[in-house]
Amino acid sequence: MKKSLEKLLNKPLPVDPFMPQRAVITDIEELAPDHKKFSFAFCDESVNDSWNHIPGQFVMLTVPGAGEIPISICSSPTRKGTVELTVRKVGRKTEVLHRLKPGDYVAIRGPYGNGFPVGIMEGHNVLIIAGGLGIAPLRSLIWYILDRRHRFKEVYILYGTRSYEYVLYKEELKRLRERNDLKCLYTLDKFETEEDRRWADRKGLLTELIPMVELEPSETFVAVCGPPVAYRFIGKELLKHGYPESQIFVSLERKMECGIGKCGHCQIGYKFACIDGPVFPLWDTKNLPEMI
Amino acid sequence: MDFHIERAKVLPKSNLAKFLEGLKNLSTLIAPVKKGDKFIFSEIEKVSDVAVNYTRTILPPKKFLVPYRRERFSYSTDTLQFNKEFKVRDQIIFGVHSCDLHGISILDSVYLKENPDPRYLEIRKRTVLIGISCMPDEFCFCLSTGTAFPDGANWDLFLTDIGADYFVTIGSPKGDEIVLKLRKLFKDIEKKDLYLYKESTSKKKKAFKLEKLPDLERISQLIELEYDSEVWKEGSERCLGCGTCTNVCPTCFCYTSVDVPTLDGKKVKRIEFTTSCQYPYYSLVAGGHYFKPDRASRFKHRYYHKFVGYPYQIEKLGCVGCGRCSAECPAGISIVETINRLRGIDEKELREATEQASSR
Amino acid sequence: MVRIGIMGLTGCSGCQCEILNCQEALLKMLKRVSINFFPLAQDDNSLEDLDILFVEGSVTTEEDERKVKKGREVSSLLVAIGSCACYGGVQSQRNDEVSLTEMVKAVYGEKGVPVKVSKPRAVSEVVEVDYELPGCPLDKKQFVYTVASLLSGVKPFFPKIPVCHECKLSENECLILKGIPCQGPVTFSGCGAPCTSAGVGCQGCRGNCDFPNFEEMVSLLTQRGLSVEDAVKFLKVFRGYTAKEIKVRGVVDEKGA
Amino acid sequence: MKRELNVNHLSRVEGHGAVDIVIDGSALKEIRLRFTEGPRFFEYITRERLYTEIPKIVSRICGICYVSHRLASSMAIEDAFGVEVTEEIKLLRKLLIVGEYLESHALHLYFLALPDYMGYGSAIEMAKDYPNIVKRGFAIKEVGNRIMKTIAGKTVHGENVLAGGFKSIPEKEQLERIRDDLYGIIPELKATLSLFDSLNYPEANSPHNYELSLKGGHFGSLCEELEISDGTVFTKREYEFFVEEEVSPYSTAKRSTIKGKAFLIGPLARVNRALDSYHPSVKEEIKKLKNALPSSNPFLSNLARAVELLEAGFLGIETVERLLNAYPFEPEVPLEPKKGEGYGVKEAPRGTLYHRYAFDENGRCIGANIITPTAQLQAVIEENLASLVEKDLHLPDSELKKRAEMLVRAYDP
Ligand SMILES: Cc1cc2nc3c(=O)[nH]c(=O)nc-3n(C[C@H](O)[C@H](O)[C@H](O)COP(=O)(O)OP(=O)(O)OC[C@H]3O[C@@H](n4cnc5c(N)ncnc54)[C@H](O)[C@@H]3O)c2cc1C
Ligand code: SF4
Ligand code: SF4
Ligand code: SF4
Repeated sequence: MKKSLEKLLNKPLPVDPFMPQRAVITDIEELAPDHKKFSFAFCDESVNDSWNHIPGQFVMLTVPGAGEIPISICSSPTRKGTVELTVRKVGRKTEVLHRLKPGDYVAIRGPYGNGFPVGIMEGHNVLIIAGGLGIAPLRSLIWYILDRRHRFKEVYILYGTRSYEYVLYKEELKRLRERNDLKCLYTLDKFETEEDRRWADRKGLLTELIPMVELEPSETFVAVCGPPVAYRFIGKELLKHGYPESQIFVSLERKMECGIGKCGHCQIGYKFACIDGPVFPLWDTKNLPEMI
Repeated sequence: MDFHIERAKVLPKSNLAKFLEGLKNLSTLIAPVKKGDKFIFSEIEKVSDVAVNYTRTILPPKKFLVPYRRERFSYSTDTLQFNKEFKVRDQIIFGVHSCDLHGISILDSVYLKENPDPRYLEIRKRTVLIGISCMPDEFCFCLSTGTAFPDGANWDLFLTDIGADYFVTIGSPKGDEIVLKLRKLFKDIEKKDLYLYKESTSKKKKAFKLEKLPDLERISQLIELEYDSEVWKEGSERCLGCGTCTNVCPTCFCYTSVDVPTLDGKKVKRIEFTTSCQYPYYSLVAGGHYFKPDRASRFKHRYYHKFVGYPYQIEKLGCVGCGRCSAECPAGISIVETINRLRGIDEKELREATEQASSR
Repeated sequence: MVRIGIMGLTGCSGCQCEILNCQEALLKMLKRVSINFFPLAQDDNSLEDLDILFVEGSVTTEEDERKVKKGREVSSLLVAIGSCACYGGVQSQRNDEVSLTEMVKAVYGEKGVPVKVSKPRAVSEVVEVDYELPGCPLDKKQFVYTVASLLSGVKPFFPKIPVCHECKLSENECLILKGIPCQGPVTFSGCGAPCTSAGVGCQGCRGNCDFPNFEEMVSLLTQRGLSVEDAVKFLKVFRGYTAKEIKVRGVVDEKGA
Repeated sequence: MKRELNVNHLSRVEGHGAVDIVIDGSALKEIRLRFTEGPRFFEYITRERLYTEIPKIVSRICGICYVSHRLASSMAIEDAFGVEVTEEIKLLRKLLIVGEYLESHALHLYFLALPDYMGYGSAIEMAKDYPNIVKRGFAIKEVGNRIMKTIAGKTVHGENVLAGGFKSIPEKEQLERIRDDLYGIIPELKATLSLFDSLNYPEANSPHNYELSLKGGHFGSLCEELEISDGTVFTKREYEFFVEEEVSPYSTAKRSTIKGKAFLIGPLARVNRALDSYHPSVKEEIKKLKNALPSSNPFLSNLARAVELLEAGFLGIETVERLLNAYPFEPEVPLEPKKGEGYGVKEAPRGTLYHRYAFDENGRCIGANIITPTAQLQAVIEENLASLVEKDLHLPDSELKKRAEMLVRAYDP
């Protein structure tokens, strides 16, 4: 028998990676229409203590009766004790999740995926670009950076949504804007209400904010997350302004059933979004033509 | 137990039925049987049903390692207690061809290397694989994929047809044990047997129509470079998107899982079922966005995954040349033809390339 | 108790029979649901205040239309069951070929029918439909799964994949390859491919799968002895109003050739 | 005083029916049985379709007796093309019919009719007090369903019933399973017969002008001749000559008559004729009945169904045995389309039905006529209703309505 196979077959049965941990909902915050932030605590204390993740990673969340969904972790690993997820109501499973109340059980497994390369980002400028719900995984990164502010150089946050109503983490983002150790630029698609005007720095697309960023591109790491259609334009704009493609990281969404490279649904070209991503350098888009 | 060490034995064909009977007494026996004009792997009740000289089964033996519909676990709705109910039995899969053995190797890599799946591991541990040699038909191209012969043993026993007998190579302690238990049926190898065994290799190679074989050298790069080729579009016009090609493939592993509540609402089962990248919903995400929006992109994806994805993930081609996808496609689309057209190579060049490959 | 209703419009009652054929599951179901409306099987029926209403049959008469509209009003969820309710059923296969008056005249003569009729329509053409369980008749397992899911407050999940999926996984010899006309590649699975398993080609009773490739389907059927015209008619039988999606590749060429 | 009774939605009958009764003083003025079922134009949608499509399309006329429509149309097609199927195919068809009868009769007896006699609104209610009786109904139905599923592919609208025979035949093990199932339910069938013999049927003695059935009256018969109770025997080709159809002014079902008069079809008409041809054990059981057969009480249709159920059990066993002896056999005979006309008749559980088709030389249908049991029952039910109402005029409205409903249900139109 082959050595490699012998090694594989002689392993003892591993901990089941498909088996989630029971958790209880501790808090639910309504962020915007159809968007809620859920906080969870694992029923098993030891899991709570040992929980650690990298910003940009995601979990597989079992919604009782409905099934499993991949959701990015929006809390920062620097703040322990709870796992937070922000979920938009879009379909079968998220609908059921949105009906749950604090105290209800769910089950979670993870964290999965690679996350943003925070280690190599250290010592550089960071430009964070978020569109809509894309702010969720980036919120994790933002707080990670702010809690270790000294390790990073300049930080920019660009955030665009439909309208003020759909701005997520409103209070947090307002307070960020008041800080002087980072710059925030916010945009909205619509400029209809008074609130819209008060909130946004300008009306229009996220891409229009990029020229306003005053950073040395070669010294900067960029983290992008947004709706699938936005990537192409954001990527083009960033390249135009001289950001190196190996320093631009995009977080992608795909259909996922397992989160651990077994179900195949998340394939992007030859890569799996779950184990090779969901964060990819923009360079990959050349190899993975259908990525964006 | 006797101390027993042996590399190979000879099983006279006349003893085959007894051998099978012996296997059946050891545990559940699975082997190819005839169904209509085709063959399928099936649990054996009467050993006389076993078809030894088959070319290919409709579905690969994969179905006994990764059932097409399987329960991952169930949980109670009120307290969310998880419960695994699946049972694993000992099984012997007899009569597996070389390509399918290679296919199982690929599944092993997928399921056991990164994030090993305990269910697969348990099934795999309790499965004995007994291979058998075969002759190619017009759909086979395992010579190109390098899977025409079993390599460094992921099998327990392998039977090579050498005329009046089978030359039985022993690949694992489990295989050895079987031979030991049924040793009355076997003969020791003689020089002529070894000669015939060696000869069988070239005999099989010669049975391929070389000019029909695809050239798979540098296929990964080729497919990447031909990303925008018209060949994809032309193929996809005929493709029905019926998923047959992936469902019959020994290396495809994609699945979808659904949580199915029971009627009393007290329990939920998580069911996983085999799916195909050829189905539109496969790449559908929230907001109605299809990542593989048209048939051409789905059609192309299969080749992309087989010839670029697998090499990236597990360092092997994802195709073992079994020819099932071409033999079963209702629209008659052939993987070999697609590759040849992609390559755009002329006949002569192709022959030279494969002759070289086969003489290696 | 969840209140459900089962209503029959113009159809063969086969779907309602299949529901009665669920037997064991039905008895289990009755622990959690009360059947408030089911004229085929019980006397006291009230079409009021329902949680789920299952509707069988196509909308063909004025009475059908009135009934289904009322049903929609009083029920939170409306599930169309069977191909008549989902697509219009076999009775709608000639909707695009002939006029209603012609049909009435041919079958009933000059006197006509004593009720007000329209061309057979799918339920969704008249009222909003929440879920569709196609099939002629509907599939028992899918019905039970749908009820179980809805009782748990979850929408059922039905990927619209082709019948070939279930056919191949049942290890049938492909009928198309054997020269027998089969609609498996363009038909919405979920039935478990009973027809192809019995050696009869799929007749398409469950309607379209996602993005069916009709051009190739028609061309395959013509290679198996049907004329283009007959192939299209074969495909049309159960597809009702969705039959207009059937496209034929290079019609002129194929006729010429 | 004018009384008007309307049962607008007959429940527990398949399809949509309504009864209007108008009574003036002490005389019945008008009685109307209306079928409000939407028309589906089967005679028209079959036109221009290939013969291979016909059985499939007409199968959808009725989900309960689809086997009958499929077989009648298949036989009509075979007739038109001048082919005869083999003995084995006929046997397999017979077995299929056994399945159909077990399913349909059990459904009717236990779920549609029995609640009336036991005083319940539905079998679901009845199940609470009499779970075992309902379970027995389920058990019989289940065997019928399994037979249909095994032979036809599905329980309802199985596509494996075609002109020329079948595309495939069941495996030997499956046939053996059917045989064992059938042996298993014989006691249940006997119990059904005695249960339905013990019920209190309303008195109604309305001798029918004519009774019509296939010759001999046996439900499993595949013969091509028909028989009227006055002794007339005719072939299926003469059907439209004897049974005349006219469009009804108030019902979507057409109305048929023989020699201008209403006639009875269905279980009672059949059993009245077939008593002598039954299996000895069935004859034995019939002797024990307290209700006498033959009979002209339409309510006894239910008893007739129970008799046929038992006969179906024995016929089934005999047929499977013969099939097993002949195993394996060719599933179909080849068909060669040609121009012409063909006829098919068959005893459906609720009565005789008739199909006629004309084909062009390519085997496309150019004309069809289908006479369903419902159409033929229209007149006789109205007639029976009239005599029932006249006899029971004194009864209060609700009771009279209930009687009327029970009567219609006994016919299961
Ligand atoms: C790595 C990753 C991180 C994500 N992070 C977040 C997050 O932080 N917040 C958030 O709200 N959403 C997130 N999503 C998306 C989220 O998983 C889907 O919105 C969710 O699965 C939809 O489930 P549903 O059952 O409600 O929708 P469905 O009713 O199943 O379908 C609605 C739509 O969602 C698609 N869909 C179904 N299942 C999945 C799936 N497993 N993955 C993706 N799409 C699917 C369907 O194809 C359909 O188009 C993330 C997805 C990925 C892959
Ligand atoms: S891709 Fe086709 S030939 Fe290759 S292994 Fe899969 S089924 Fe066999
Ligand atoms: S028989 Fe029909 S359904 Fe089955 S694989 Fe072939 S085309 Fe598909
Ligand atoms: S195989 Fe086709 S015709 Fe048969 S039940 Fe399924 S969808 Fe209907």
